[in-house]
Amino acid sequence: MSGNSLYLDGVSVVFDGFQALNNLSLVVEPGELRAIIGPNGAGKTTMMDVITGKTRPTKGTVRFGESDLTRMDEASIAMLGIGRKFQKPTVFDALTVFENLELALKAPRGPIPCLRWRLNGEARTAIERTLAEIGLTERARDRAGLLSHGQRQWLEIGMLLMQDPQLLLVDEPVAGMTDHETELTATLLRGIAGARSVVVVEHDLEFVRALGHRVTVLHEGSVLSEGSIDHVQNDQRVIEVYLGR
Amino acid sequence: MTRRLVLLACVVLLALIPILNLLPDASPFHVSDFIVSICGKWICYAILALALDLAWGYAGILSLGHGAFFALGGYAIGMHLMRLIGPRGVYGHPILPDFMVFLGYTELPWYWLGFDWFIFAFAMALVVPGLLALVVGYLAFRSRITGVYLSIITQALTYALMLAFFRNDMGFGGNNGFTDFKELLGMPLNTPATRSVLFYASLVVLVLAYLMCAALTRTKFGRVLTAIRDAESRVRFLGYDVTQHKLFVFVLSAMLAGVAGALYVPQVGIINPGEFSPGNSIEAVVWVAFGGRGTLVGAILGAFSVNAIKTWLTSFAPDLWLIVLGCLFIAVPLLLPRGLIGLLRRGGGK
Amino acid sequence: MLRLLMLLFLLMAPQAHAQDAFSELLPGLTGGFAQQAETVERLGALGDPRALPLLRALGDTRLLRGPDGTVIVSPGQPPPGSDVIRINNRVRGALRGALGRLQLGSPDPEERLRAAEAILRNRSADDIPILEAALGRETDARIRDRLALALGGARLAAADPASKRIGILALGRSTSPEARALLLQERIATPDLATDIDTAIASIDQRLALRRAAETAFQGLSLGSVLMLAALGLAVTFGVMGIINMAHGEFVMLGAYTTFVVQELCRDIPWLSPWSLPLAVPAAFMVTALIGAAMERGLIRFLYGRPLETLLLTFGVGMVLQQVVRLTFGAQNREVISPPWMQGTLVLPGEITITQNRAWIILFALFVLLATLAAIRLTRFGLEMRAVVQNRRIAATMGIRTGRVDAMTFAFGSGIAGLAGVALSQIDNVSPNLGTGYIIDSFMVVVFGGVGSLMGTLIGAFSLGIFNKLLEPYAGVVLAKVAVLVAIMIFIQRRPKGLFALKGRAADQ
Amino acid sequence: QATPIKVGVLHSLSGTMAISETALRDTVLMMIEWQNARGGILGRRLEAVVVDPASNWPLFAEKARELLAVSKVDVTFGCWTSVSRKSVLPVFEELNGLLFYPVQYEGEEESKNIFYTGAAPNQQAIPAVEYLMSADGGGAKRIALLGTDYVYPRTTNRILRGYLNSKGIADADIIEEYTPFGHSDWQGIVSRVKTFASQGKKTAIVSTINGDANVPFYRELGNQGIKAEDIPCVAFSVGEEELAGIDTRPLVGHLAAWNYFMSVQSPANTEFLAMWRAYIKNPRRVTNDPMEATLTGFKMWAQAVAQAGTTAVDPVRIAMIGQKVNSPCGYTEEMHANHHLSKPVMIGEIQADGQFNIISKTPTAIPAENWSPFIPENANRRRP
Amino acid sequence: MLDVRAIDLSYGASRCLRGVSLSVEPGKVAAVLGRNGVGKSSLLRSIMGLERIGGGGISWEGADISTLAPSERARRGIGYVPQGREIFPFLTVQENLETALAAAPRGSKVPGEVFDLFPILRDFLRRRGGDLSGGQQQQLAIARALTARPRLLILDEPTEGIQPNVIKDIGKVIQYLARDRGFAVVLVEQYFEFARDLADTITVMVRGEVALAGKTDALDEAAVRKLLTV
Ligand SMILES: Nc1ncnc2c1ncn2[C@@H]1O[C@H](COP(=O)(O)OP(=O)(O)OP(=O)(O)O)[C@@H](O)[C@H]1O
Ligand SMILES: Nc1ncnc2c1ncn2[C@@H]1O[C@H](COP(=O)(O)OP(=O)(O)OP(=O)(O)O)[C@@H](O)[C@H]1O
Ligand SMILES: [Mg+2]
Ligand SMILES: [Mg+2]
Repeated sequence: MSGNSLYLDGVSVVFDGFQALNNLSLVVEPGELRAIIGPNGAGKTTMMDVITGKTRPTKGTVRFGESDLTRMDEASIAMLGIGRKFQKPTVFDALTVFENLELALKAPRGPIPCLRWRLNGEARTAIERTLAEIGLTERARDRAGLLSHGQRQWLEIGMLLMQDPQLLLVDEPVAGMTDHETELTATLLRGIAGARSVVVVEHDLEFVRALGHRVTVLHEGSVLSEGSIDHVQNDQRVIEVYLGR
Repeated sequence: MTRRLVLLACVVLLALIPILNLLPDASPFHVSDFIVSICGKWICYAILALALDLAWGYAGILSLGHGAFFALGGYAIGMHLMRLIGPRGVYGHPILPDFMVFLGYTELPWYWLGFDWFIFAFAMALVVPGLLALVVGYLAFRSRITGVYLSIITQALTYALMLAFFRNDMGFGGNNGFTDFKELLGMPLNTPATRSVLFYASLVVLVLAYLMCAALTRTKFGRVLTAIRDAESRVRFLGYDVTQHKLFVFVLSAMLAGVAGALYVPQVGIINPGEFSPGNSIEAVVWVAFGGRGTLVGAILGAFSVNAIKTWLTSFAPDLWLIVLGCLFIAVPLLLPRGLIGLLRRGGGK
Repeated sequence: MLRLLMLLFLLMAPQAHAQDAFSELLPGLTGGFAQQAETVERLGALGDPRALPLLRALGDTRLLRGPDGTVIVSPGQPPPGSDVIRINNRVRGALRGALGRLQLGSPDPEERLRAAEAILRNRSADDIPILEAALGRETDARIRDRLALALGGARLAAADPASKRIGILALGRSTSPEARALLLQERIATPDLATDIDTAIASIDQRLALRRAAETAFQGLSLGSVLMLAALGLAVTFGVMGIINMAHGEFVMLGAYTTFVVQELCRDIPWLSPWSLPLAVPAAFMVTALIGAAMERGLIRFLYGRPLETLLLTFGVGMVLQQVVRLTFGAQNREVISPPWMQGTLVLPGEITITQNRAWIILFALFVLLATLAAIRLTRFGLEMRAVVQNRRIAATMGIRTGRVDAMTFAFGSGIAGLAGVALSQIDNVSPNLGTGYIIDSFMVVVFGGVGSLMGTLIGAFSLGIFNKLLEPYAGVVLAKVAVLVAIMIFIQRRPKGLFALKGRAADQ
Repeated sequence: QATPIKVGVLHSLSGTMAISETALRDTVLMMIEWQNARGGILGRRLEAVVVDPASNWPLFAEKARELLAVSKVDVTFGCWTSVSRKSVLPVFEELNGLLFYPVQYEGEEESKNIFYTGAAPNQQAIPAVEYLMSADGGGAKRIALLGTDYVYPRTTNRILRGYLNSKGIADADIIEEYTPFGHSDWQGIVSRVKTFASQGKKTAIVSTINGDANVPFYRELGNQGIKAEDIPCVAFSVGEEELAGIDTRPLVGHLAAWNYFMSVQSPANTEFLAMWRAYIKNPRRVTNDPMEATLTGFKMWAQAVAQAGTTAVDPVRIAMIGQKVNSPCGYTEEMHANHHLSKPVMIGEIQADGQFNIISKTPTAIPAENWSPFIPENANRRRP
Repeated sequence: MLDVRAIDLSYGASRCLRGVSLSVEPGKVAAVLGRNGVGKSSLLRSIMGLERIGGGGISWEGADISTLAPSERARRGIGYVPQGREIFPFLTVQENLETALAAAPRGSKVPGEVFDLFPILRDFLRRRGGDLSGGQQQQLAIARALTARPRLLILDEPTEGIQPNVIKDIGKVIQYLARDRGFAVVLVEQYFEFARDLADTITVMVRGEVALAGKTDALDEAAVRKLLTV
């Protein structure tokens, strides 16, 4: 497995005096599936913002393989093979579900290639496969703006899959899904990992358990605890700030 | 489908106008010179509307300065037409246009060189607006200026150009601009035959522009534009370079506007800094909104209908036309949520 | 009848005072302009107190030539058969000097001040004794300054160099361009004194430079305050509510017309008419606010969430309003008179002169800004207004009556536009096009300052105003404006969301 | 029943120029009514065709074409700005129409299809400056030329500069300042003029400021205390209409040069005023120079049609030359072969009541020099 | 008591709710369950007045409210926590809470108990709502609804994105509000255990219709779970 690792080293982010990330260091190996949990406001989403170039860190280094992510813009980072699902689902309302996926599909991204792009059979099957996977086959021709909250979540996941990235950053994928769907999602992510790296943020511990990999607990912008789910669940500090008694 | 048919019918009807003009005056199907000349003018407006709709309706770039590109295209051709006057000017100077003789220029400013060739002037009608759009667009899109901020920047652009062109010291004839044109490509300008030629040229450009825009919006590029319009930052996270995409349409749209201006000037016989006035650009936006934003047919329809109503009302009710037209502008968004095109849709839809 | 009784006939038949020098001069007043001017000068030099009312009447076009060639002072309408004696600028100049001489002893300090100034302008060496006497009597410091200056001027006009030198020194202490002009004239006339004059001029120039800098700053502030007033209403309707209100300029225009109407209503009520402008302030606010509320309830509310259609609609409303006003009031300019306390200039220490109307407008603009800020930041209404704008549906589920809030917000913004109209009626045309000239600048200011930030509007307006005025002397009016526009465009590159941008996560979306 | 004679009216009724042009529309309508009350011309009634070119120059050309090609008008009265005239000129020449242009302008033009009934520069600007430099006018030695940046001020000022130089006034004693249309902030310029005036020589302002910009300009002049006896300002575009929007008390003594003032005492003017007030139903409405020029033009055209016995353009055009009208300005104006009128020049002082007091006028009407001798290039001009 | 009787709702041509009924008494919690897109949020929005219903009726405390504007419903004591947080992004936390005082008498303050429940908000009072993290925003949305002291509380997936110990607290609060304060509560939830533990009645929706409804104890859990997975 060639792949790139993700390094975060000593990353801090300060918003008008508020320390959202505090000297955070984290390594995600190629092919690893990493779950990240932590209290609300621990900095999980901010961490993803830093990796994807939405937020510039106040200090510290962020690297993906050889590339220094702090010097790149969002689009180039995405082109490196880092895809993201947002906590608040954002899809293109005016486009159909199918078109949303088509846009996400891995292909050259410049204006001219886009002008020349033709939907060939291969691409069509890929999209249709994903549609089936996210359960939106029936809604393929509907505008995405009409979807319910949960359906939008699924569409976001679908778009992430279409990008076929090396590193997937998934922010709260199962919020608003039924228990059954949660299980499906866990299976899906487990299947993806190995070939690609996956970082999942979730509050649903059942889901995290189902992923069955290493868990990192963030608190106040830095790592509080790291290990298997059982290890973490029995960590007094984690119980204190996160799980409750 | 219906929309396509309506469009085709309109094009055919338009194409007939200069032919009907040839019929004898007495014939019931005769249309007057006047109709030919204003329809020719409206076609140019329609091209401008189309250009604007491409940027605004599809990519969400609400330019309040598209009139500037239109006017620059017009000035480029205007300079050519001025050069063609030659020694027929009032002061009989072999090279300098009248206003320069008059303001005491001794030689042609360097930026006037080359405009004696039609090809060069026409190329400039494309290049100058395109280049300006490239520079302004690059700076703006790179720093992620969006929404009203972008609108105001473009408005400032056209306003600044207007003030600059009003200055007599700029070498573009100041407030009076260019008039008194004599000929174009060897044809004397003020004849019905030339008018018909210009009319057809404009119509062909309109049809081509429509086909190009329609094709463009149907590609994936078009869908990326729509996506940018709705959630620009999300598009970035998918790996698209938003700046490039926006720049591409913006420049294309500016060049289209430039062509429209280039076709317009020989038909109306005057170009002056008034064309840069922000009001004109806003009016173009109004055509698009009136016809229906985000549908190319709507933009064309809007340009034609607003101008037709305006032409009719300024003669029919010179005192009240502003009120009537104003009320129309009020009524359309209230009653037809998608603009005039909404009517067609409703009628032909399902 | 009453008028005839009141008519104060000052019949001055020449034969009655045949030997009198004063009476001998009188016929000269009915001659040609050159003769008039000469007569006036001689009357002034004569120092006869009877000349004072006569000359005043001449200046106010109340002096009549009776049917028999006599001269009559009339307080009102000229009686039939007599003509008003007309004068021209040359006579006016002479008149000012003569009146100055006659009024130097007046009990009214304002009159004495004017007299001192008048003498400076029409100086002659003959005035030295009366000026010295007046200076000796005078206690008021301001008038003493002026008298000293006038005396300096008079000495400069004297023949002997020693006296001239004293004059030069006196003038050199002033900050007045008139003094400088006198010195320059003198420099040409008597080259011997060039060095003295040059030092005096240099010293004046130093103070003048300071004064000019202060005046430029004032002009910038003034332009800024006008921009801000015009933009404030838009900062509410556009900045806060997000409605692209193309009719904003027309609301400003309506405010100006309300001022005109209030003035016309008050015209025939003498005790009220000086107060018509202050009365117009609430009236204009009410009128435009009501129209704004009607427009919001009747039209705009159907279009929330469709900003572009709102643009079309408000554009239409603007057209209608403009033409309705044109048809009702006519296309011509309407005359709005400035109350006396807004006319003329105010002289600050260092001879810095600022025009009164503009000084008032600066104060008024700041007052309107503070009131707006208070309304938005401190009141319940302000909170509900911002909530409704950010999320109309959810605001409703909080129990906020969104319709009412919308109407009130729009009315509020429109009302402020009306207030701007009151101010603009004092410096610009009251015509149907009044608003069109300001709409672009207003949008520019709001955007430059940062949409949604009133502080941004304030800072934006003032910095644009001052920047513009600083450039103007070098670049000329047009290029200065172009430069300001280009500067805005470049600035927005650096700060894509204006001076006072909304920051943070929410703003990225 | 004979077909009516159609009279086109091409004045902006909306937009920036409406302020000035609506009154001219009303004047033409009034004249048509007046003529019809006299039984029309050649036994035919007159009928107005009014259009609104909305202060938009290309629209002027479109409307001109519409008047000529669709409405088939016999004559058109219209335009105010030079650019609007330049915009319609090719249309009138192409379709061989007849346009009466009633506003003072910069000259340098002559078209067989246009009759210019306003003043050329030698009928307004030069006599005015002559007056300023005379002893009566204050003997000005320094001149500030303030204008709106368009052709009329540029040309007029060029001519004036040539004239002033010929009178021994050096370029150092002349400043020119140009502002955009509708300029409203005059603080800087007025105070610069004050500085310019403090250099020791008698200074005067020559204003070619156009339209809307005048009100703020005069307000600033008044507020900064510039008195006519110190720095007189003579204007070429400010008439009674413009003054109606200003409190003129602080401006008494400033000047304007025209070929007609409302305060002219002449029987023709008395008749004009009475007719106007009755027509407009407002005793306070004023008249001004372009209205007088419209009236004179209209009467001349009516006489020419009657003389030619037809409304056809070519015969009327020939009949026009040499027509004389006893104009409200108190003089007889005559149409010359250069399509311009001979006109008297009057200087008026602003009065407290917003009227002008005429303080100087030429003894006779002066013929127009539409090609100014002060512009050297006119020497190589192509003769039409 | 809230009584929803057989309401219909369509978005354009597509029907989203068909004859859905629901009732809650004061002191009781009614849970509405269902897969994505079955119309749960649409039902809540209809109760709140954000959608105009096509048929049926809604009454609250004996009065028919089906035609009232949302703000009037809020003034009658209905509090709403929308799905997807929907806080006011440019208002501070404090101001966000104060918006809910629109119907309260002048000078009312945000009740202190809100901060006891969500202590984090007290630290962030001056921070803009939009800057908060997802979970913090969700907490703010619930706190805001409570600030208005409603008598009927409508919660659309309130636990979404919230950390486990706070979820437990929210559960307790809902219980407290219903049992001790006599609130009526309508709860839409995907987190089955959470809903089951709180609810007195459960309504399961499938494709815009009520598929199963009844008292929590009386329902067959397996059947419910089955409806949620198919
Ligand atoms: N732009 C900003 N301005 C100020 N504070 C911010 C900004 N962005 C984030 N924060 C703060 O940083 C902290 C971390 O936020 P983040 O969204 O990363 O939390 P999170 O771990 O994703 O929480 P959750 O589980 O609730 O989603 C929060 O306290 C938040 O209020
Ligand atoms: N504004 C709308 N216009 C058209 N269709 C809509 C609209 N809102 C929702 N829908 C459709 O109505 C159906 C029900 O939506 P709703 O949001 O009520 O579902 P839900 O049960 O809340 O789902 P979730 O669990 O995902 O939140 C969905 O299929 C959705 O696509
Ligand atoms: Mg988060
Ligand atoms: Mg939902």
